[in-house]
Amino acid sequence: MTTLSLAKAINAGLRRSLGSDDRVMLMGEDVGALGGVFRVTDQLQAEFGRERVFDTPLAESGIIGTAIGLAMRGYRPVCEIQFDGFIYPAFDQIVSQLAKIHKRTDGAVTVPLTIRVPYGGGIGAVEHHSESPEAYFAHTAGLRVVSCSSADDAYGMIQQAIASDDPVLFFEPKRRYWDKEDVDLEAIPTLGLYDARVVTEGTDLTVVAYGPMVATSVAAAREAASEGTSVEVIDLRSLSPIDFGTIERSVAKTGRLVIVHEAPVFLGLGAEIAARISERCFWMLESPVIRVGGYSTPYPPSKVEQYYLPDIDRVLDAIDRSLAVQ
Amino acid sequence: MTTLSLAKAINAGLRRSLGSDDRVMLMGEDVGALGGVFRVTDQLQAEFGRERVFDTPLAESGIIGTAIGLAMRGYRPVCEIQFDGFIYPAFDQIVSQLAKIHKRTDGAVTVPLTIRVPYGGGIGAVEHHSESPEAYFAHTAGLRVVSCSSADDAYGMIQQAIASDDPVLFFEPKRRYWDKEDVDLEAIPTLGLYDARVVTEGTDLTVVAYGPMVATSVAAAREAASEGTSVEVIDLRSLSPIDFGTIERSVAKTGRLVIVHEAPVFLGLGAEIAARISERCFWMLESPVIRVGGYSTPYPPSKVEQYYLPDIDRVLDAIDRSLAVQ
Amino acid sequence: MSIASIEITGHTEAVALLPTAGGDLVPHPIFSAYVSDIGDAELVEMYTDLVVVRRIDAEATALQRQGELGLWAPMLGQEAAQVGSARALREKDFVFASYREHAVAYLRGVDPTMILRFWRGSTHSGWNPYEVNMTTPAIVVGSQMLHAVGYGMGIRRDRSDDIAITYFGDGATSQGDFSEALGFAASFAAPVVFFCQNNQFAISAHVGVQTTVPIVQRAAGFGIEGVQVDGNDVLAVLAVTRYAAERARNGEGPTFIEAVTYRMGPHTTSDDPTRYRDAEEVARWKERDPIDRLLRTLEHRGLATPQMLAAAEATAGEFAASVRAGCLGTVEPAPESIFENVYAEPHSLLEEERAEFVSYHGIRDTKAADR
Amino acid sequence: MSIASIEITGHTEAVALLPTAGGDLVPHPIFSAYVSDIGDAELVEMYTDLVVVRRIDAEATALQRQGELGLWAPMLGQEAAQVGSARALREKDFVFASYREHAVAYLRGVDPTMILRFWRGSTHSGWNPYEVNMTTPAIVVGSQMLHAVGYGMGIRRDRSDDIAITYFGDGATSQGDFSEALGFAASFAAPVVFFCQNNQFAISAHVGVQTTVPIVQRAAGFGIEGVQVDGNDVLAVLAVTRYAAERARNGEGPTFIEAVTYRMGPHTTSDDPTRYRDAEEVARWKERDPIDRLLRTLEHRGLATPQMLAAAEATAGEFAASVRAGCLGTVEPAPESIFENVYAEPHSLLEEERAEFVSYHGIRDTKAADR
Ligand SMILES: Cc1ncc(C[n+]2csc(CCOP(=O)(O)OP(=O)(O)O)c2C)c(N)n1
Ligand SMILES: Cc1ncc(C[n+]2csc(CCOP(=O)(O)OP(=O)(O)O)c2C)c(N)n1
Ligand SMILES: [Mg+2]
Ligand SMILES: [Mg+2]
Repeated sequence: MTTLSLAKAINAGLRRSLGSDDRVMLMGEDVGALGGVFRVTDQLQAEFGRERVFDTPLAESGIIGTAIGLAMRGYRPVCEIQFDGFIYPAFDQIVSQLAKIHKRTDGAVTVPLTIRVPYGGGIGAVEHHSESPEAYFAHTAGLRVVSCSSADDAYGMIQQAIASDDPVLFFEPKRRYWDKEDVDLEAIPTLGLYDARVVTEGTDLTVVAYGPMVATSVAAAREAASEGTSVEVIDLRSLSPIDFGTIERSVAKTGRLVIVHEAPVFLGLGAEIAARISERCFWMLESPVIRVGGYSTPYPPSKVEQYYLPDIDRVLDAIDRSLAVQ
Repeated sequence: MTTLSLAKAINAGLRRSLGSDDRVMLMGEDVGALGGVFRVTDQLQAEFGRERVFDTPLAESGIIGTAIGLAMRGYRPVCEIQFDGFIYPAFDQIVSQLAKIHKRTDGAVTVPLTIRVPYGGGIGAVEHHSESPEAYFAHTAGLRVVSCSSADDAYGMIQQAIASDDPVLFFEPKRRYWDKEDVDLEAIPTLGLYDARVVTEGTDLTVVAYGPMVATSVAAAREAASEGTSVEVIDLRSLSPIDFGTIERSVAKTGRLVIVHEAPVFLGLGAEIAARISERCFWMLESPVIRVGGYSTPYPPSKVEQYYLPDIDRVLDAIDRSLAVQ
Repeated sequence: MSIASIEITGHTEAVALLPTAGGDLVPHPIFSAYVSDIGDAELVEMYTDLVVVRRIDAEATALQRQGELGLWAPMLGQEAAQVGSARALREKDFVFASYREHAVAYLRGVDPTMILRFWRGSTHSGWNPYEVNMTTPAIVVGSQMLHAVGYGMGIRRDRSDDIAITYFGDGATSQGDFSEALGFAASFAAPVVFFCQNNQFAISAHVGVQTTVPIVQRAAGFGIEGVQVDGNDVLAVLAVTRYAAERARNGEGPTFIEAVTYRMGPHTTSDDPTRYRDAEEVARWKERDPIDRLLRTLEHRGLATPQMLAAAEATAGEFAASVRAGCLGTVEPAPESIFENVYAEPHSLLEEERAEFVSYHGIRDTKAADR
Repeated sequence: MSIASIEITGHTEAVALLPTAGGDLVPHPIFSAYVSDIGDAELVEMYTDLVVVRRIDAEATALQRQGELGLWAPMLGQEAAQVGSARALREKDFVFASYREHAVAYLRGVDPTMILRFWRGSTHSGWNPYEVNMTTPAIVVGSQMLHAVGYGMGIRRDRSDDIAITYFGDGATSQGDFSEALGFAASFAAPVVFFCQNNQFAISAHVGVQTTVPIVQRAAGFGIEGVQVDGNDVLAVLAVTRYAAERARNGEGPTFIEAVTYRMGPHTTSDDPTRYRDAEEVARWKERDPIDRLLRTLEHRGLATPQMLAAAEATAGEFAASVRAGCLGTVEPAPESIFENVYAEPHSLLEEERAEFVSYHGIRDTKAADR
């Protein structure tokens, strides 16, 4: 066991993937000498050389487009998009190419490409540095979308993502980069990359969250417990596909569901979860599924971001509203 | 009253906007001499000149980016994106610029820009020509998204979209371009651009659809009626914002809801509608909300598209399944 | 322009080797050497290629008219640009094409029937890219060049002397992805040949809408060597492409080729060129027909014998017949194929949807039966 | 390169007017004429501008260190490029900047305090673009050039002699949007000045990662005139920008300017340049400091009097003090402001969310009270 921050755990996972598979490459803006603006690729260029860990020109479409070509040549590129808000210039290459090439070629071409995206708010950043664009990609057939929430899990997940033969969008909750946790560097992940995980068991209500909102939800559950409410918290982990089985089993037990994410509620991941659970658990739900998330506004200036972001109080308020329905 | 195809009705609406406001401009690929690949801008360059209706270089990001600049200079550009699948190169300009400039400038800058997008399948086209990307934009705060379903409505809607001071994504159901309807060229639209409309009244079940699926749903309702089921069909018209009031009023009456669209079900518009109606009409719903739509796959080759696209039978099947729940 | 500004100078005239008037090859100080091995036999071979691909193209257009294809993008007029460049490639080189490179596909060994399946709407591809080292049609204009550059970056890391070549049109040069591809290619010295077929149009937009200067000049701004070639001169195109390929194999990085040609037909079978270009212009280019151009040289050398011409026609006829037969004989994909190859690994949601789909269609069929 | 290829030739040396060693202005056959009106008074004014903006920049960095700003992007070293170019503009011209043009904003008349509010996190803008004819920071690299071109297209249609100028860095030239902007500008002959501050770095990436040839060459490939200027020579930058502006006003279309300078500080206050560049390089550029450069000429002319220097310092000090006071005195936005200005017209969903938001925070407050 080693105590690592989330950022260092991902760094360790990348190191392990680079070490175990010569076809793995890291590419992106400032991932080389600088080690990335969050130091997630720190020292990797020094260790694996400029051919395997390299800086690219400042062009996201170019990064993804050339990574697709590298993948077609047999490599397994891991691309870093410096911040959530800068993935959009690559949208066409991701949605019309990366997601569709395997289908287009009737399976002849696989594109084992991982796109790392530091995402979400809460770090007091300027515009375009605090967004949660995951729903755009989860709505795109052909892509897989996952998000880690803690160091230990991230260490295994990044390796699983790189090992996947499908393109994977790997969303990293940047505001949790500095959160430490014990990580077993030798462990082989027991949980599949696309499985959700119950992080806090409970019986009265289920909270589904992912990425940065898992810690928030767990804290809310703790506070609820102190007030006598038993909340089960599920870390979704995979946003596409979604492990609905785990959610259904929990709702079958609790009868109540609250979904939490930073992204705008309107057409956010919560919409799909609420729609599907409301359909499948129609007779089990004791109260309407409640969604807690960002508002239908651009991400606000950081001085007011705390009012935009779901926090413990808003999760507790949703829990109260759900339990109020008898 | 004049009988016009949907394409010609939009052409007439564009002509009227160009004629009534000198700041309106049409720009895009092949919108000039050719009149657009669907002839929606037919003759408009001849009538209004090359300065107001013009071809652009082949670059969607350039089209939207320069249109934003034109809007900042006081113009009201109407951009045509030739096909749904070609809007992605402009995604960054749409999501990070067009949608955010008004907010970014604390309201100082408005961007009255309309983006016309022929969308959807059913015309036997090659890859990238049959997509339904509306959810990406509906999930984006700062944008408005509408879709017309018939000639008469489209004639008014396109003028309202151009008159709006907010950016509007105007989705045109390309497979209905040739469908004719009586259009009153003098009429001033009574319905707001963001209001849904009940196109078929009914009492047993509500079907919500938009764009190309409205005709399909109305046909299904007709067939259901012949089997003794009274289906109410709502044309959503505005996808962002959504007129939930109209849907709720209908569900309050019918207690059952089926949502139909071509886009993939997973995180499609139906997810938001199902989530919100399941929450707001929790006690009124007699059966789970059912979504009928595309699958979680890229749009398939046209020889099998009829299996991908929702059709009358699939809508009827959903209606049967909903009614089966007692 | 002021002397403080950058000026484009130097010889920008398109390279040509086949005479336009008559007589034998026009010598070129640099490029003649690249086709010194091309003798009578090879010229006849190329002539046959040109005749064959034109016939396949014509047959496809006919099949579309008869409703057998949903759409077709004719290459009429561009045969030399495609045949000349494709003949410069090695088997292991990889081609990243757009949607109009039917002749290139043919020369890579793609069964022409398979080319048509895409346009029929029976598949998004038509062949396995790795079997012929050529991608299937790239419909999103400008999307394929970056893939070629990335592939080339991989070649370089493999220390291989393969090269990547990407085909695209004049319109595609306006896309940001094209410029990013030039930038990455230069930055990583990727062994890539950028082959632009400037056929003067992007659907209805004349090339003048895309650029005010010759497209070939674009490359220099990125530090990439550019060569403009007469795209209707199959021999010159072969020479210039061999030159570019050699540079790439020698580690000299990317080269940009602008092949100046003309789209004699409509953009696709659903286009109506009469709306945006006049007959005279088309007539002028008809006189520069790439097949006639080569034929004149063959005649000059006495190679245009009735037998040779008949043989070429015969080969073309056979291909046309097999293409037609293959097209009519297409076995359409099964409905469930929609769910195949979306992911390389199992996907829970997709499997659910597939199961529902299968059972639903089972249900519907019986229903249909008792209606 | 072969003669069949395009070559970039001609005078690509950066234009310079201020002497590097000493003495008076270096004459230039073309550009001296563009600053013939600049006498001693103007040189002193420019010197004062340089000193003031550098002080504002330093004050902002200090405020960030003290936690008053979330972030700051220092312009240290780039003052001449910004002051020289901004002084070439008319009030009605419109500036489309990136995020580092603090000096340009200052010269457009933006209250420096407002510049800081963006970096403090109190707003996404800081000023009304129409009041000073300059956009607020464009954070997405490469996003603003197309806006400048579109605005320029509008100017042209208005038959106005306004111009648009867009500022961006060396890294931004790799973005597809930049090339599309050059393409549209050329195609529509838009009255736009593309002003690239090549400060040698895109965060940690040396300009060599973006291009293998001088950035100024990029323009010619699009048929756009390019001029390279010594970005640390405030007078040369003024002259070259006036030249470009004049061309635009005369309907001669776009001009591209590469101002060669150096980012003396970190990319932003959260950057650590020691990880990717060595002290010697920085030292070398320190000797080319733009303020010292002008000062030498002022000294040569006997204008660098103690009074003048003191006056400049005093002005700078006043601005610094007011910026600090203004920053500390910032009134932060109200929570509900989140919902303001998202749309220009009423939006049902947003109004609902706003109502819930307001009532929720009412609720929470009372709750908080009885906890
Ligand atoms: C991104 C994108 N935008 C628009 C289109 C529609 N479209 C198909 S081909 C074409 C013109 C392409 O012209 P060019 O690049 O010169 O190639 P050519 O067709 O002449 O071979 C256009 C606009 C597209 N396929 N992709
Ligand atoms: C599209 C996009 N990608 C990445 C970033 C992160 N980023 C901010 S500034 C910067 C470097 C910009 O370099 P340059 O254009 O030379 O401008 P400079 O900072 O040197 O003034 C990067 C990569 C961004 N803001 N936008
Ligand atoms: Mg063309
Ligand atoms: Mg820079």
